[in-house]
Amino acid sequence: MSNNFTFLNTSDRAVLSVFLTAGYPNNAACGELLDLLATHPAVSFVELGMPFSDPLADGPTIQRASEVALSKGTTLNDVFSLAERFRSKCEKPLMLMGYCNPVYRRGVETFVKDARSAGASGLILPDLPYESHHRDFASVLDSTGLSMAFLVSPTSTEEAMAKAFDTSTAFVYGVANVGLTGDAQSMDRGAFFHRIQPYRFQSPLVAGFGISTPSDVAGLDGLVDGVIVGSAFLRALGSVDESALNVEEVVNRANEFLKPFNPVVK
Amino acid sequence: MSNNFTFLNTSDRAVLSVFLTAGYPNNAACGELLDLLATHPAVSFVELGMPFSDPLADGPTIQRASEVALSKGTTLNDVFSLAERFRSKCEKPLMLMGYCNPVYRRGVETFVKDARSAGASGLILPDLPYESHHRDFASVLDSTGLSMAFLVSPTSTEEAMAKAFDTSTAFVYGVANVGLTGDAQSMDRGAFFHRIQPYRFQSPLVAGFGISTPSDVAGLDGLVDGVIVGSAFLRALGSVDESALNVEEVVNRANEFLKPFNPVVK
Amino acid sequence: MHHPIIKHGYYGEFGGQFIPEMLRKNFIDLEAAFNEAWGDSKFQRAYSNLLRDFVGRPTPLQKAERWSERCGVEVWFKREDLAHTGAHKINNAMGQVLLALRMGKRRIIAETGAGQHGVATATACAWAGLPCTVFMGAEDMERQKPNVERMRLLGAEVRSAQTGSKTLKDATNEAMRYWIAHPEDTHYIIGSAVGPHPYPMMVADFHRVIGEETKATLEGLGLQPTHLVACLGGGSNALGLFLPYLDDETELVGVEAGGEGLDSGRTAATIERGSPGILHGAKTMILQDSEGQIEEAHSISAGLDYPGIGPLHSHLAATGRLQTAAISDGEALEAGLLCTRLEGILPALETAHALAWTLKADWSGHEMVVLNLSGRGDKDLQMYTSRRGHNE
Amino acid sequence: MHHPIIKHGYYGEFGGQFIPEMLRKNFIDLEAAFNEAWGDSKFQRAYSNLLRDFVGRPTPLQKAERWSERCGVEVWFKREDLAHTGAHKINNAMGQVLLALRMGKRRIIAETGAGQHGVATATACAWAGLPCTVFMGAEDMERQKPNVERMRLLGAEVRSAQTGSKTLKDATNEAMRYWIAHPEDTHYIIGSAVGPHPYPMMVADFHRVIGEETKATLEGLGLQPTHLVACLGGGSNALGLFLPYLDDETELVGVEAGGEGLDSGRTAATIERGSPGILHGAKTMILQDSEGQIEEAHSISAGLDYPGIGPLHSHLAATGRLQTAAISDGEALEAGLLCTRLEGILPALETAHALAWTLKADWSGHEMVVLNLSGRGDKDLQMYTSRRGHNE
Ligand SMILES: Cc1ncc(COP(=O)(O)O)c(C=O)c1O
Ligand SMILES: Cc1ncc(COP(=O)(O)O)c(C=O)c1O
Repeated sequence: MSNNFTFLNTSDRAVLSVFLTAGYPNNAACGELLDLLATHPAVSFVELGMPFSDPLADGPTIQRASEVALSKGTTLNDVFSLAERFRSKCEKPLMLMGYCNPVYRRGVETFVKDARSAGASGLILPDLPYESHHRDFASVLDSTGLSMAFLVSPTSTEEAMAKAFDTSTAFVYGVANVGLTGDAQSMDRGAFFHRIQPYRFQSPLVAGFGISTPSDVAGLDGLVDGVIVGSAFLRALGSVDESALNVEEVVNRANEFLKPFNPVVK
Repeated sequence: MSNNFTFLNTSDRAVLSVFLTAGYPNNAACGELLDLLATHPAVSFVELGMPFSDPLADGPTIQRASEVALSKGTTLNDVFSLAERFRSKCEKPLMLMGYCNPVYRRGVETFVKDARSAGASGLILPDLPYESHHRDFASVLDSTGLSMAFLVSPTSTEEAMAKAFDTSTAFVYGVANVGLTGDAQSMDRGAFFHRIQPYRFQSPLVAGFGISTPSDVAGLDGLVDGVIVGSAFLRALGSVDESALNVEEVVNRANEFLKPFNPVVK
Repeated sequence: MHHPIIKHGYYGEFGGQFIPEMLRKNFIDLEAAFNEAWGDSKFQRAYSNLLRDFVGRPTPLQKAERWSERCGVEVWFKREDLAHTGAHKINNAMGQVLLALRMGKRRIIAETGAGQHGVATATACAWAGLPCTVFMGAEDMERQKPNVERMRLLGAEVRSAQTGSKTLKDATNEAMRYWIAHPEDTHYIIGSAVGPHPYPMMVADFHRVIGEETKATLEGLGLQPTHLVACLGGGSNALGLFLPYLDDETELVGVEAGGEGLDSGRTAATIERGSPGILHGAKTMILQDSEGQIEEAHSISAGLDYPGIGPLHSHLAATGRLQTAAISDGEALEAGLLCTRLEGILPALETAHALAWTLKADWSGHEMVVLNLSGRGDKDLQMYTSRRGHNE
Repeated sequence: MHHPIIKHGYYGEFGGQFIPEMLRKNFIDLEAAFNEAWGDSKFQRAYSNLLRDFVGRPTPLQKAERWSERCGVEVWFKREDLAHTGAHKINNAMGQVLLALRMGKRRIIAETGAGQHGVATATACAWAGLPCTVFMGAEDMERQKPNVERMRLLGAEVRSAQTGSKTLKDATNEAMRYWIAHPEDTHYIIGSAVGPHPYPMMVADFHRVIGEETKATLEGLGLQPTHLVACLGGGSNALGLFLPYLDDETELVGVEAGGEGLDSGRTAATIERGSPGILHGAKTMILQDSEGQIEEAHSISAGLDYPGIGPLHSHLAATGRLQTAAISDGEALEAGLLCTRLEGILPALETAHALAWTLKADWSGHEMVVLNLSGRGDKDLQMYTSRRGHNE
């Protein structure tokens, strides 16, 4: 059931999802973190970031994580290996999140098939236009059973909101921020997620970008089906200074970070 | 007879004249040099340079001498005092040579009268135009009896040559060089001084600029009434380093320099 | 859309809008505003008056006698070096600032590499009284200090991009990110004919005056060029010259920065050595590795040191309408020095690439070449000086 | 002579030819050649074509909106900063090089202070293929290294003047001396409307295009300026603007460099603080001591740092036609910074003096001012930068 997010619709409280960058802080530690997330009761699903040299929708934390991962030689094959490892541990959905260029570079069909074999559930490609999705992705996604999530943001037009719910096969990713992942811009989240409600149709709604505390999550209760915590999770892992990197310590920190989320999410 | 140069016309060999900058290498040494020149048998008359900040017709040696003299505070009054000292020692003609601006600054009439009282015979102002001479100098020179020397050069037109002989009341200063005082440019001096001959009329002809050795003088024999040695004389005085300046030594050097000229000039 | 060459934001297979949803509305608004303004004779008049009175247009089209003699072919220079701030870049900056004022925007952002576009934008903003933030790679800020100072004197804030290679590509990412975070009040002035639709065509349109003036002058003289030559950074000076000639027989030549050599791995020759990909919101030719990671470009000329190129250029090259060539760092330096001595024009190092090509090309002698002299080389003095020292 | 204002090389009591006999013939030849060329429509055509195609003329006449608002009066900028090499100086250099070619001269010499005239002359010579030697004070060479490099890149030889104050005045002496030593094959291009007749008028004539363009544009708009303002170094940019207006009612304002203050002893305000005297072959206002020795001028702006001024300016000031004022180093810097931020134009420090005056003057608000924006300030970046740093 790893590629079907309808379970989100049926739960009465928002579920928690965690984003982490493949290969960060290094390949081994990332594997351990995935193991933790696979078994952690508070975590309903996971986004695995595919590092890219020019991540223009990401804030400083995820940018930096991509840079570290790439500097350690992380490749798409590494991403897929990590996905496989995760899949071997659990049935939770796993989204691959990244940018178009590396996907097109591998070839969309190859990429999707490889992703599917590795056990991924779906894709989030923030810079993928709808036309390109229809032309290049739709049929191969269909035939492999991989799903796709599109974004809506506070600046989205009504049309764009309708389209996102119409087209997304995983969930709609609601950008809970004016800005980038991890940005601490103030905005009236409630107002935005209220504005989305009329367009909700079929696809579940998940909020991400700038969600970092249990109280952020509580504030969205009733408005969304799930939340994604990314930058805050990566920041909680602490310094990535290689010489000081202690995998056990990193995993402990992740565990600590997740603890307060237990009560607020299903 | 100090303001009359007709004696030049009557001698059969070129006489020697020496140029030195007032206040160079310092006021005292300059005074001693004038004493030497006053009594030296080879020297028929003297040009005393009035130092100017922007001596654009002068080569490096005289430029430098002006700079040194000015840096030691030499003023026009100092120039006149030196002239007085010279006049107290001899009857030889003394020309004051300089640029227009300091003369106009003092006031032409005042300047000429002061110069006359100090015992000067005449003026050489290479940057004085004929019109300015006529308007500003002619009558006061006339009334004081001071004379004036104008230049002719290898680029002078025929008109200019005629005018120089017509207007000069001291002598005509023939520029024996393409270039500046002291310049070592090669030119056919003989050709130039031959070209002048037809214009010679009334005023004697004296060659200057770049005359430095007895053989230079010998080369002009029969073509001019006199020669002026300037840069070469100043150079012969040696270093002007104040700490090492030894007036006696300077005067000795001047004497040494003049020795070889004895046989060639009257 | 008034450009028949574009279909839904694409030039053939290139172009598009590969942007996150957070920017979509900005692009919808921008495209509408630009199309409306561009079709409005009042906007057009304000823009041309500004080009005339502030920028100094028309720039001369000069027959370069001694350069022609050296090349063995008639070469004319389109003198963009005489435009205010010293390069063509100001045409676009002024156009977009006018557009931003019309859209009621209250802040301008821009990215810059060598600082030329940053200076042009800061200049336009000073003129308009708009606050301006310029993003610049930390590395580039270090290398191009005088331009950083110029921007600051013009009242702009210069923000250093600390990510990635800390150069132009990263500054562009930062500018996009800032725009994502401030979508309402801010307009982003991209510095070349790159980026998501409508930027490539809009920027090119703000530069087409270069080609229009050229065409008008030459037609006045009864002349028709056989070749148009320009250097390719992002491609704006080239398109500006080429646009009015796209449907003519005239050959179009884009000269890329070969850097230390096409096969050295240290090059910026995007079309010659790159492959199709997606960068800064558009599908175009880019320098990338087998994983699809963007590679650092390398050129002695900071204005050509970019791993992408405008999508229209990719299309024109793919369809054979645009001929490309690469010139190495050394060839460009020598050509720049030669032009200085022969013509009394110190060209920008960017421009020197185009100049170098005219020296090397195989001419019959009957051609007539117009070269876009895209900028002056005062900013490159240091580089030229050490080359001259080295030659002597 | 075609200028009724000159009589026998004099403007009233000022002017003349205070030169040694060795240069007389050069001046006779030069005057004849210039008068003949200036009256020849072929020469005129060649000169205007060159100004159009190489220099980038006409330069814009721009209404400076934000500057006007700040001054409380309508101010228009005549944009000489957009001329090739960045200042008006090139008009004269091109004109004189054309004249030198016509006279069959085979070498050009020039003096330079900040290097602007040197760069303009080296540029003109590169264009013409004539060897060029520029004399520059040793002190100035040290202070203005980038311009020394620019001249060298243009193929000129730069010779250091080691005498006197080792600045512009001494470089001028050296150039004259070189000419005395090489009278036949060499033409000396003086950089401002100074020196012996016919230079002041010839240089002014080669710049009068500035005023002619201004007049033509304004007449086309039905406008008549009440004030023309320009900075005074040697006075060439000022005369270029003023000449066509000499017989009009328009007020002429020349702004001198006050340096550290008119009474500080460190000033370059020649008309305001000088007295009549003879310098570089002409009678004019100069800075001199009681002995008639020329004093060193002092200004933050190297192009105004000259103890003389053109003789026509002295005459116009003496007869009340030209109003003068002095602006201090600090006022000029601040005005330059303000113009950069308000108008997007980084002015030369020379020009900044004229700008500062428009800020200070007592306006009713009904005047219309044309200011000669004589050059761009890229060369002065360092100076502006440290002032900005100091202000913050
Ligand atoms: C003078 C000059 N020419 C060319 C370029 C390259 O840009 P583009 O290809 O957009 O014209 C630049 C960029 O800074 C430039 O400054
Ligand atoms: C830009 C600029 N303006 C003015 C001047 C002053 O010269 P002039 O008074 O001859 O115009 C200079 C001299 O270098 C200059 O470069």
